[in-house]
Amino acid sequence: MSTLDSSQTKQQLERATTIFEKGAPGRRAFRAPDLDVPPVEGLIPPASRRAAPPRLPEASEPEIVRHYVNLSKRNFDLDSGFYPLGSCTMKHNPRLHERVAALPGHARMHPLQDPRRAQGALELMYGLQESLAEIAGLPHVSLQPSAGSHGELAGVLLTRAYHADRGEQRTKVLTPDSAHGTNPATVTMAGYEVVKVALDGAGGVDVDDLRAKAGTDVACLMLTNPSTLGIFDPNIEEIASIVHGVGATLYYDGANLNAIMGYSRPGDMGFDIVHFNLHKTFTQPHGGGGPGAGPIAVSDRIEPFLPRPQVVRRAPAVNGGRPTPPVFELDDDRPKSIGKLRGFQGNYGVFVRTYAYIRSLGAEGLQDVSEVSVLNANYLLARLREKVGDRLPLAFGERCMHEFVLSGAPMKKELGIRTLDLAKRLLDHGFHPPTVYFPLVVEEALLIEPTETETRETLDGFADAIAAIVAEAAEDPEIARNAPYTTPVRRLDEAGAAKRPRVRQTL
Amino acid sequence: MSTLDSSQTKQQLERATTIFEKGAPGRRAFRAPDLDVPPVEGLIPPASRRAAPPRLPEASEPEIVRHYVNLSKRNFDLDSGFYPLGSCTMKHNPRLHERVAALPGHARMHPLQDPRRAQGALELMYGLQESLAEIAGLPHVSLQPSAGSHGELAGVLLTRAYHADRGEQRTKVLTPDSAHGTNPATVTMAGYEVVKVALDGAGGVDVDDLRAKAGTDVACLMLTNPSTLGIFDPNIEEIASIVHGVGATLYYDGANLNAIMGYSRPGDMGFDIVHFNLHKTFTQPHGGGGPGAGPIAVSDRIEPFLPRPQVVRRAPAVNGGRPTPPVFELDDDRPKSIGKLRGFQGNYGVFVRTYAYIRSLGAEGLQDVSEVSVLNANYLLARLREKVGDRLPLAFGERCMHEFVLSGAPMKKELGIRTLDLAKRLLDHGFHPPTVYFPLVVEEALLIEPTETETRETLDGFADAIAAIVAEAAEDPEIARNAPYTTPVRRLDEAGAAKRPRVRQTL
Amino acid sequence: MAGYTAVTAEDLAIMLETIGVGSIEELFHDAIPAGVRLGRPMDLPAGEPEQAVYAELRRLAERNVSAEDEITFLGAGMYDHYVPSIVDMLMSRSEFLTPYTPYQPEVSQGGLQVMFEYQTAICELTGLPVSNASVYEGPSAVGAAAYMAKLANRRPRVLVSRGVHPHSRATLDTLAVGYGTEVVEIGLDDGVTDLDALREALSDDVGAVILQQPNFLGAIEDVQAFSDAAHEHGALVICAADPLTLGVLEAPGNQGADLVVGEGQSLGNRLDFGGPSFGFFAATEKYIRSMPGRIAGETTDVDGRRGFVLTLQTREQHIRREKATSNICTSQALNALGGVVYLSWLGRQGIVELGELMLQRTHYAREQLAALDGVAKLHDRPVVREFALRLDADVDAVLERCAADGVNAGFALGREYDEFGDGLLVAITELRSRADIDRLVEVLGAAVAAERSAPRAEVVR
Amino acid sequence: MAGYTAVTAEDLAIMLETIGVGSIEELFHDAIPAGVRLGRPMDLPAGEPEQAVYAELRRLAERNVSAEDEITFLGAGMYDHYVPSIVDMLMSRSEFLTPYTPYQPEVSQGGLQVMFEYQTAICELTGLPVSNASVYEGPSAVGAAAYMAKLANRRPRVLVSRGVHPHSRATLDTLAVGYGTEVVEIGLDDGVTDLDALREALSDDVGAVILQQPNFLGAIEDVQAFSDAAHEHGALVICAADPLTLGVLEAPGNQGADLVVGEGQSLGNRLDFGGPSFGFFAATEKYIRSMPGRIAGETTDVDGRRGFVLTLQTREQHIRREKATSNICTSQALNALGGVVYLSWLGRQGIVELGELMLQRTHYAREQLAALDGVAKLHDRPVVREFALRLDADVDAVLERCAADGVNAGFALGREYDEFGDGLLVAITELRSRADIDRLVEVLGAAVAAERSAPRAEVVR
Ligand SMILES: Cc1ncc(COP(=O)(O)O)c(C=O)c1O
Ligand SMILES: Cc1ncc(COP(=O)(O)O)c(C=O)c1O
Repeated sequence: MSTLDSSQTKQQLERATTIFEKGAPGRRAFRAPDLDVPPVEGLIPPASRRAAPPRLPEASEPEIVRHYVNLSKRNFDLDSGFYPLGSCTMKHNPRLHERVAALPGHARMHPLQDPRRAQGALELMYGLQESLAEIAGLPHVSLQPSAGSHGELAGVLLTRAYHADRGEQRTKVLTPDSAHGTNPATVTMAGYEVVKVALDGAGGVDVDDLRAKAGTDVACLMLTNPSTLGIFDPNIEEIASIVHGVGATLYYDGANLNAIMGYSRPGDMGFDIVHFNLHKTFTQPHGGGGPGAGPIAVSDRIEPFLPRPQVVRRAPAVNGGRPTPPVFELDDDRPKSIGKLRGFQGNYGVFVRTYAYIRSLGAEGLQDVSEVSVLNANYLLARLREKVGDRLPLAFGERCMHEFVLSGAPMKKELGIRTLDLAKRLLDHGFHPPTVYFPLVVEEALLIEPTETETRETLDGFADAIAAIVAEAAEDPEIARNAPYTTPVRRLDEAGAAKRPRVRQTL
Repeated sequence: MSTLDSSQTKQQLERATTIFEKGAPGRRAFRAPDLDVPPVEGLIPPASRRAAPPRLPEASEPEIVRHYVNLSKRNFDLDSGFYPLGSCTMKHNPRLHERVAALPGHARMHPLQDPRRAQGALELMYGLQESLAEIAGLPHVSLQPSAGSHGELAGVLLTRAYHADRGEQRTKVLTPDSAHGTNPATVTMAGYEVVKVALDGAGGVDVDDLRAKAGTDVACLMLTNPSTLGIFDPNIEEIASIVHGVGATLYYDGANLNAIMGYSRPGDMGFDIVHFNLHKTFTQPHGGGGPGAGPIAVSDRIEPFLPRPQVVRRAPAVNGGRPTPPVFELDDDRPKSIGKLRGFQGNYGVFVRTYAYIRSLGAEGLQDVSEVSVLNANYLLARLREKVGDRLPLAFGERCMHEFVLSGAPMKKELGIRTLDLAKRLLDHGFHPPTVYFPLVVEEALLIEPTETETRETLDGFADAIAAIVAEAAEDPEIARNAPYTTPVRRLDEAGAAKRPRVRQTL
Repeated sequence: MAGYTAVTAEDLAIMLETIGVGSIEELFHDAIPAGVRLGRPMDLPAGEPEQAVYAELRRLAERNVSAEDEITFLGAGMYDHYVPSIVDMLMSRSEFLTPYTPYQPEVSQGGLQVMFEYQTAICELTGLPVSNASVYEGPSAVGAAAYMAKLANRRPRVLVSRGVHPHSRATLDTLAVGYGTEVVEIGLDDGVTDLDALREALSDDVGAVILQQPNFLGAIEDVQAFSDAAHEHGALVICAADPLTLGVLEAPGNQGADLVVGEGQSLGNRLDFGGPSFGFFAATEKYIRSMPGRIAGETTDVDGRRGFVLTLQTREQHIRREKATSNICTSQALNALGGVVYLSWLGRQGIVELGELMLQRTHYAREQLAALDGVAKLHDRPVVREFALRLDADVDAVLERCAADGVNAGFALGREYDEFGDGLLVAITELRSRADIDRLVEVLGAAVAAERSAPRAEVVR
Repeated sequence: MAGYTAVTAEDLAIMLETIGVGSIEELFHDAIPAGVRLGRPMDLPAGEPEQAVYAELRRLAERNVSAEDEITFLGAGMYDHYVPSIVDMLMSRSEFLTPYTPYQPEVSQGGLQVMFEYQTAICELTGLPVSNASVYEGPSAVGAAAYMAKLANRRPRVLVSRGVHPHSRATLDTLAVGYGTEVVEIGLDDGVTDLDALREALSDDVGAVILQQPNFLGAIEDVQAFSDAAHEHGALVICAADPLTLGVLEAPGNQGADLVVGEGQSLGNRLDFGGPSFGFFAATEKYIRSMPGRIAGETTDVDGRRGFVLTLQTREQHIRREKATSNICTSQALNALGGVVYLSWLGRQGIVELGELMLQRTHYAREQLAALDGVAKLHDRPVVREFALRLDADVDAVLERCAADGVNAGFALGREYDEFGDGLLVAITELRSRADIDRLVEVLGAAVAAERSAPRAEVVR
């Protein structure tokens, strides 16, 4: 048997060409509407007038479509396969949400429309605020932040405003070693100093270390719970009381809320502020890196400082005996507000999807989400322990919440392949690898989050693939070390890319 | 370098499994709305009640999505590559058309809505009728037929009604050897006898043979022009006059209208009936085998027999001085009509797309379509003659209209590979092959139709691929004979499939 | 002008030179005789940019009152069901939307497997072992079935129940003229086909008998009795069926039908003002080589991999030409994909639950409506999702009043049945809630009352 | 309840056994301390089937008056442009819609190359050599730019023009409190930034100056003069720009701007009541390692194939944590895809043609409106696609009257600028035809006239 080139796939044989390299001078897709007003020359002063057209692509519509459709085929995606990227909650993205978000009454709605003519949008946002408040166990919600890290920033700025309002100047924010990188980065951007809290032997916060570091110069503790180790901190109540004891706020990184809906709530744990990742827990598709939304829910003491505007409901007026429907307004008159974190009212299109999701599932459905996400994670963990437990042991404890961390250290030592190699080899098996080398506290970490929308068959298939790779490496580690083989491109020179960055095409 | 299995692609390694083989008992996507009326037992008599649920798939929504998304990736499609399938006019399918067809005012419109509340739909259909009449040069249009072959059937039944109305009983329909299979099949279904007309040396109708066969027992001549050889019949006027001379009707298979819009019209050539393939000339996506639509345009003498209902416009009434807008109606009161060819008013969703296309392009744009389709075909022909003209000669003449036929006979003889082998090897080059072994009058035929929406670069690439395959075959014909290699499956056992047909899954 | 072509000035120069002509016109003038050249621009509106075409199509859409704009009980062959979002999403994937009929199976396994799955689902629903991959739509499927019967037994006559959709009967009449079959209608008796009349009309000249389940008046037919009678005379039984009722109704294939065909719109396809949707066509094993249309079959490739192909192509026009079993070529593959995705979404239990929901709501609606003054059942037969009433008032006037209240009360049977000039056909789907039904009861009740008390006006055209 | 889980009874039994627990609850009770368990169902509405959720979201959509429902001249940062159908189609392809940030480049070349192409287009538009792959949106991009300036030169103060979008200024204020930068506003003079005031406020303590092109009042700023002044003091120039005007306006990067950022919505993104859209962020070479956000870079694979990766990741939070140049993680990849597809569709000539069309229509509208009684230009500066008027009548009342006639006349400047309580900001896009503009002239003229003649009513809340 002979092929075009037996060692390469069709995609591998095609040299990547950009849209700028396609087309030809004079080609076009767009046709402008006719000029229907009398033309006037010189409307732009010469110094401000662009001399030559920007060198955008020149291509026909069919060329553009084909270019991007073919590019799309060079992506792995959730609608095609298992994507157990830990901490990212790669759950099914219902297409209903895309349908309703595309309704012109939502999609073609101007953000500055008079609120009296935007009652549907405001009602939706208000309803979503209420639902998120209930899920978080915290009474007040701002939908404004654009993503998780933006929510974190909001949270730390709220903390600052809270302390300032009380006349206090605090300088430190505590966060454990297992925290996501956005936590410390946020702290810096908000002008605080990061102080790390150690973990105890079970992967939870080291309560003694916390107690030692929790002074009156501490503004806030940022905690992810369940942590990025997939562990619900057993000392959560004590932690909260220590932090409260020094007058600091408690920030809850809600990236992992998928594990606990209906079972436990940040507010009930004593937290002041929590962010939601609507693009994780609430099915907003990730889009290859956004959009998302990072609403926050807060306690009463934080509420006065929430960003503006807030969506509020005015009590239905009684109009000649007949009650009129409630009226929703944008309240910009918030004297203690930290202000605005972005333009307009937030990523409304994401709110539409989340609202639809919460309405589809209801309380029972959301609880089912958490139950199955934890069930699936524990099942996959059990399968992996059974098959490769010696080479890829669980980093802490015996069980997990919705995700878990394996350590690739024994595998590296005994078989000579790293977690990275395992990950790359998984690509040849048609699986997206887990998150790797995070959290930092585990050597050669693999953070695996199956989510609730996967079937048992898929989890079994994934466990089998991991086992096969480990077995293969025992025979011949070179195979994994040079993987992947079947992807559109193979291992890429990342160091070279960073050294002499080519971040745009030379036109 | 080692891969999972170095000789097979990932898709080749996956055994095809059907949706019936996925899922598990009890899984589901659908949730029924709550029963909101008092339940009553025994509403269906026991003998008519289904005893056991039909064994439909049991799968979750994510499973269904993944199954079909992955299946889709086992298709070659026009948005991904060149698809020069002759006689099929695989031109770009604008997404605008999908957008407008999905507007609820079109998509969720019941066909039996009172015409007074369906004025938009009827106006659109009326407007489309008018446009198609102008393009065809024939004054009356019925949109009803569902595809080309359905249009043909309509046409032959109209012919029958026309002759019957004149008290004539004719028995034969003439059609040339190069005709598409639907032509003779239609003739049989409509109760006529097929009489073949020979071709002359230039690929046109043999006028002498036609004259010999055109007797008063002939009901109709069915002709494709430009023919499936890509040739505009130079004797078209004489042909028409011979057929008219014996009182028969002239049916124009309009599958190839893409070649002549704005340049020549069936009506002006003397034809009585023409069908359009809206899924060819007018961009309705082919959908992997439909839907399409096959409207017909007819001459005055055929008009009384058109299917019912017809969309008509009632002259705007003058209402107290102010003219009211025109009113569109469905006219079912057509005493001589052949009746109905299908339910309701035809494939309206296809009409919406066609209407949008004609509005987008206008007269100038449609003429441009024909110009570039002919230009592209002749350019590709020239490139191929230059490269492989000896092995794959043009079947007739020197130039072509929008498509052309090469003969693989010399290639077969000299290199030992057949047209089929060439076609299969093209798959490895990422091109869809042309139509093969049709028209039947050319040995080892390749019918190539590039369409107007392809770029010169693509045509060049295709010519290069053909040349490479021919050159490769000169070295080693086995390569092509065993192609393809890179497709999800390789050559399939079609004979076996037909011998012991498995046309459904055993559940 | 808007367009999708890509020839730049430079392209044109190179291409003309390569071809060896001086202009594009030359290509046309060389080929097309002067006498049949148009010689003027076509008389069509000028081309417009995308935004303008979008605006125009929106304008037209807004001149329609769609099922999105009113509470509709219109059915009569097409039904306002909820189309799940995954159906739209999958039907609009380029890979399913834009290929041709799968002539090259190696690069068409997606489409071919979908056909195979679709055929499996249709077989299971209809209770028959063979299905093709789709025909155009319902009524022409009935015509195609009668043609197949003709090819199978060459008998000169078919009997068709008056309970079969009027469009199916009309289509049958039209097509039968072509293939030379006489069509005889069998009347109704209290809402269902008159079995005595059927038995009387049967003879060994009858090639097929045709009924519809549920029939056009919504009534459940006794398919078994029908089949038994027909088979006594060696006639084929063709049953047109509403596939979405087959979760609760016995499969006609289990009641003796030889062919089960029908309109597939209710399976995840849009209303689209009547099309495109798909027709389905299933048969007993015996007719597998007489079927019209594409059929996908399972096979293996040279390496032994499972695969699918278009099979039994010797039935088809492109191979057999005038001897083909049908002229059909392009059919409704994409719509059939919608159908099988919908059936997968609905699932084994879901199709029963949905059927049961329709059944119960239909019963509720029928009883509530029949209890109104001036409203009575047209027949008393069991129904599933549609039923017929008689109004003691002018039906068109009542419908007009209801429409003014935002309710489309159904289909005026007088449009198709002279004998039911006072008839109204009301359809129920999962989208019509009890509240909607109650609203219909209110609005229709008021409309009938108003019409009965109003002095009967002259009919003005 | 509706859901997307797939655990059957059989699955559950097997899984629990494999895990070694008796029930799912056990997993939770073992892990979550009793004191923080909820112990009751959440108080949320019950789940609903897809059709009901669709109906609910449609109900809400219909309570909005969208740009589909009126003739709108509302702009002020987001604009009602035509979104071409191919943008929707490509953005909804699973392969672009559903992946995460491209952490595994071997299976993410599609998304990575899109980022690279997007960066190229943004560089070309802005006239700068470096672009990231997107930030959240416009106003926060301004805040992020000021933070970058802070990291770059550690100076304590930024100057911001009052012509910068009020939301951008508000966001800057909020964020600057965090990173400890003082924000000083520079006023306007006859519609554009007061250059004298700017020069006066500049000092070597100023880390950056921020302007907007065109500014919030629609006027074209003299970016070069601004840059020259700022650079004299070593301050960075941050220019927020409307990218769709950059076919006709000089690229700010060619006029001395060090950073060009802004709101990308006008590039093929929906209005979506304010988001999601994307922010763009471009810089001179010097700042490539100080940028926030993802950056795609070109490289090769082990076999020498061209490929793309996320590069310069040592700037980022997941590597550098508290030392990162920004905390941004998830940004707006899909929206940026929409942006680059839109720019490809528009093309090299198209962006000029579209800009020219807006320019001409804007001029026409401005002159026609300013000729009305009681209406005057708020400033006389050159504009591109938006302009400010003064009304001799209560602006809110005038807007209300126009709305009643189906016209949204624009943005009441008093909502953001106390000094322009009589101001109205009117935006023009390619979707607003001359006929639409004429309609606005008619309706606004009538509204102003009516308000001026009406006895001024008490303001009732
Ligand atoms: C634990 C945790 N916190 C915060 C974030 C940041 O969220 P975003 O990407 O939405 O900014 C992530 C995202 O991966 C996360 O996993
Ligand atoms: C020349 C010609 N005539 C008729 C037809 C039949 O058209 P349809 O497939 O629409 O029935 C075709 C389709 O391939 C064709 O090429």
